[in-house]
Amino acid sequence: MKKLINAADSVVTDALAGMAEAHPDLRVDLANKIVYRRSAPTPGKVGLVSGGGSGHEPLHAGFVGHGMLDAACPGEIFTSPVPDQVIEASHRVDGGAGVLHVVKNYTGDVMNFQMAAELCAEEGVEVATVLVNDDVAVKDSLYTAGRRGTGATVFVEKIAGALAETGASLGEVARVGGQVNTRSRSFGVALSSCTVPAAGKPTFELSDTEVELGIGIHGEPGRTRAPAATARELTRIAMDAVDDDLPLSGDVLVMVNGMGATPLIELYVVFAEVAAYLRERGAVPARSLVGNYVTSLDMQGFSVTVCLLTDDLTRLWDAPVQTAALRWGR
Amino acid sequence: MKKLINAADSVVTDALAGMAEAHPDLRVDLANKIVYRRSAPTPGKVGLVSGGGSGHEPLHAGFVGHGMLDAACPGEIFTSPVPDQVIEASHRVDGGAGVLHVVKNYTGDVMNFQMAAELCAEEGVEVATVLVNDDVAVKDSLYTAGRRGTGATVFVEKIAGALAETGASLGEVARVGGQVNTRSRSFGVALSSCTVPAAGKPTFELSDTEVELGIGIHGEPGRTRAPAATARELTRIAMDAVDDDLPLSGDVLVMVNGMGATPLIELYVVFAEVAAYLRERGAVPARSLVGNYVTSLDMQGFSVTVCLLTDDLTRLWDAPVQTAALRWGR
Amino acid sequence: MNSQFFTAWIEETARTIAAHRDHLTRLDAAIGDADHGTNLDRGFTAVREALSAASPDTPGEVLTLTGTTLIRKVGGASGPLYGTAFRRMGATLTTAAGEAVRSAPDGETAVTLTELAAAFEAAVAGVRELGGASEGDKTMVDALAPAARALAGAARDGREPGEAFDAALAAAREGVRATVPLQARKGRASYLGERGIGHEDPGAASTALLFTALRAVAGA
Amino acid sequence: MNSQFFTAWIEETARTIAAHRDHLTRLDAAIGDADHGTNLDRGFTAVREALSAASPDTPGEVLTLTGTTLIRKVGGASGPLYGTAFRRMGATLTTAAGEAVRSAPDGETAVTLTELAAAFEAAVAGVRELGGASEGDKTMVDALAPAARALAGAARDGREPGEAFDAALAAAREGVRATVPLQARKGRASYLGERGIGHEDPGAASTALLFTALRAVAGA
Ligand SMILES: Nc1ncnc2c1ncn2[C@@H]1O[C@H](COP(=O)(O)OP(=O)(O)O)[C@@H](O)[C@H]1O
Ligand SMILES: Nc1ncnc2c1ncn2[C@@H]1O[C@H](COP(=O)(O)OP(=O)(O)O)[C@@H](O)[C@H]1O
Ligand SMILES: [Mg+2]
Ligand SMILES: [Mg+2]
Ligand SMILES: [Mg+2]
Ligand SMILES: [Mg+2]
Repeated sequence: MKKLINAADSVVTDALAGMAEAHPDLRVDLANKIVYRRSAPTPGKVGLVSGGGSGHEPLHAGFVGHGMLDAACPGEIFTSPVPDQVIEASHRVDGGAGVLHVVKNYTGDVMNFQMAAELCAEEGVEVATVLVNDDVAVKDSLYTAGRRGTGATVFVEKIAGALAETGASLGEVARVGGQVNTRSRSFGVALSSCTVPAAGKPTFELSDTEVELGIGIHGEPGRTRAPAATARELTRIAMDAVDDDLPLSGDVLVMVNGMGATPLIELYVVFAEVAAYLRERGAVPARSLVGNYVTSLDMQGFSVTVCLLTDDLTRLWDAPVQTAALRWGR
Repeated sequence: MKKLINAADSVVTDALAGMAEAHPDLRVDLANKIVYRRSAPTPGKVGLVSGGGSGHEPLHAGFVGHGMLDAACPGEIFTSPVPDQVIEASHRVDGGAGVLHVVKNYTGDVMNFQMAAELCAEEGVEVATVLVNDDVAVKDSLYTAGRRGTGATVFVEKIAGALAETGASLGEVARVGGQVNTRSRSFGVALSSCTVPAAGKPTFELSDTEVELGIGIHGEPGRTRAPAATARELTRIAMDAVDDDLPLSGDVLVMVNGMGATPLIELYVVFAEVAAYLRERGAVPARSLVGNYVTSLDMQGFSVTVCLLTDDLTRLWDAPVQTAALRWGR
Repeated sequence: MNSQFFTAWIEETARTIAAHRDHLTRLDAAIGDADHGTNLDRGFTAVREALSAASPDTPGEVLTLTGTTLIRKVGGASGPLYGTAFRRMGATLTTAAGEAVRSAPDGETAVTLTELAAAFEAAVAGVRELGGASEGDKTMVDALAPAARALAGAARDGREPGEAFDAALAAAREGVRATVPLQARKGRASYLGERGIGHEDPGAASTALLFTALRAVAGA
Repeated sequence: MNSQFFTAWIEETARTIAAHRDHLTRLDAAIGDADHGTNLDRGFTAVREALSAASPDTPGEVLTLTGTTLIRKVGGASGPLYGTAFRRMGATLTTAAGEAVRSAPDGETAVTLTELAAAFEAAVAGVRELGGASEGDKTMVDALAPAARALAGAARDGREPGEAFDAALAAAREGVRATVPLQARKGRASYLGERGIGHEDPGAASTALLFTALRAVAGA
């Protein structure tokens, strides 16, 4: 394993120290591992807190800023944050209108955020939660921990964050977050595993002629292994899985997301195929992101996330955002 | 080799098709392989044209837009564009105030842009050229092709682009571009090689205990091979090389750049070390970029680029920019 | 079994987890996300520090502090689950001790095997409530539940602690082995569907280590 | 040597380059950026299309179109350099043909060995002017210059074309071999400093292929 790190157990704090230097608009509490807006709390505004294991950068800390999150709680690599972080972050961004927790549906994330939410409530901070579970690779059944939260998290954070800036209530902000999640689906493909620093070697091995289909964002192997194929073929597999679960039509927000070690040129190749797929079905890739947004350390591969837009959602998507990783408008 | 591509020889055009779908503000001429602003030409404004081999995304096409380039000419993978592309792009963005070519110092790039510039001049388009050569790994001597152009290209394009938006003359825009180049230096480190799609295998092999120091952005091996080391040690090697050539002081613009397959979390770890290094010397990382900006396909590693700021350069750096890969201000 | 005993148990657990850290992480790499050993080692390292800083002087306090520290330092699925397990054990022993004090006014708070078995039963209940897993879902419950049952059985049969811990450890290990052929229904391994079959559950494996440590401390 | 001959030469060159594409790219991987074979193959594929579309009917036009097409399609260092080489050859032959037409009013435009040697000398001059490389800098010049000299010598000595092409090919190949121990002073390989020593220059290698093709066409 070769990585640009100082030690396996200091990666997260070392990287947070770098974020603090690079982004003067952010405050980084290294001891508590919380990243929040320098201006927090915003009085009267619902505070948005998200978090999860590290190793998915820019998620979540890269999305803290105007129009999106108020705070992020990065856990250790691939390990959800602990309740203390979430509680502390919730206090710091509570402007009196309550706090929305955006939680990806993993057993650990759900339990730690739930514990935090209970303690926040005891301490007088009103909390609502949006659970993101967009990954169609996992069937949502009694026999699994339910669908995983992946790419749609970015959409939920952006759109709920935009609504929060308008002064909407906690209920409204939570509702739109839930709506985005309900209208979103993802599917991921890996060309390689990732290497967790503390583990020191790749989580799984893939030969040069194989890919993993339906992977998550923690180096978990996918649902099936398949022969390597062209970008076109892999995109169709991903899009068919999405379309089977949520028929695609109308204006669509699409993200073609790199898993961390995928060159941007390849993501654009995939995006061209995604757009072609949508247009064949009469859907329109009305808004898009192409890049590394929800990564899995040094995994090669991509995921595609779609959200069926409404006029309101498009407006909120287009609203200004000023974060390290997503910026537009003023 | 596994890559998200359809065929080795269609990567560049397939990716450009994706860019066209993803960025409605851009026009992509697939036949001529030119990416330019939808609004081009801007009357009275100096047009900025850059280009170079593909495989360095988001460079250059990701930097086309308000406040930066007017057009980019992507060549084949690691192969400079041909003169026709540059000539055609120059015509399309010439708003009557002339065109600045931003050229990275490689034999091929220099020759192709020079041929294009000569033909542009014959056809009545006034052209000036800024040659970027910031890579201190290569000694600038009679015995080499001279220092390579790498990360500073982003700084030159941003700052010259900002000045061009103010209506400055071709001479002024070229001068500031040259000034940025003169005040900038870079050094790169690879943890792995890259794989050129048409070549099908890694350009060089590195064991798990070695790194290459002083690499370029085309998978060329570096000047020396060294034992793998911590982010802190590798950063010091890079910064020492830079500081030896251009003593660091005052306000500095810094980019910690990923080579394409480096996770963002690692780049932030490096950035923390860069900032510490600068502060030790009494310099200040006043402005920064951390991310994948000038990549080398799927290479793992980083480069660091610094530019000694002046008040004018800082102002131009801060000026609004609206491109696919760099956005701020309004 | 007094607070020294419980402190020794937790410290031995911390050492055992540290020694098996990479093994647990490898188990988690196969069907999860390759962090289970790292998570628990980080947690129990913090627990050792917390215990030596606070030197809690009742068994209940030792285990409660252990649980609270795990919740505060581990994260992931195992943090809240193990944290809850130890907190429930702590609460059970504290309550039992309260009753013991009431019934034995000389202040004797040593824990009986029956009380310890009850504490483990409470831990199982806590984990099941929080995580929703039943036995056979391929989780830590598959080791914890049979071990707690074995302990309770041994206590009912009036066995010596050493024997009882042997039985609990054997049951836990058997529970770990039994996870191998299962398809997971909870936690990350459930995402794999049938591909998880044939692998040992990392959380069950770490649970067995709690009993390895318990046996070692009792034998000493 | 008429326009058919030159067309055949270029077509044979295209085939030879295609056959050696991966080899050239591998040479470039060692000391450059792993695209030389791909670049030239793309260029000569376009040249074949251009020649078959335009069917130029003088040797000068064949070579000028070849050069122009390479400049338009190759990019990189080798595009302008080879493009210039062929354009200079084309211009030289066109001028020579003009003189030949003037002196032989029956319109015979077949190229003599002396004229071809002069054309290659012009190619060398063009490459040296544009790229600034001298012999010994570890570039294509190291193969092109000695081959052109050998051709000129053979022409002066009144040799048959077949013999002259043998000599040129041998000189080119020797020039390629001679690049191996050199440290590059031009092009991408110069970045490597001493690490480039021990490797054959890819551009020199592709230049030798031009002469391989020339020999093959002449022999046919
Ligand atoms: N719902 C659950 N109930 C009980 N145990 C669970 C549950 N989900 C996961 N586990 C246990 O947690 C272990 C994984 O712990 P760990 O790797 O530390 O957390 P994470 O899965 O968040 O990475 C699994 O092997 C399993 O034994
Ligand atoms: N200045 C120069 N003069 C002559 N030949 C050169 C010069 N620079 C490079 N070359 C030749 O070009 C070859 C590389 O061509 P190619 O790989 O196609 O271009 P690039 O170096 O731009 O990738 C080298 O092997 C060398 O022979
Ligand atoms: Mg985890
Ligand atoms: Mg090249
Ligand atoms: Mg795990
Ligand atoms: Mg090359």
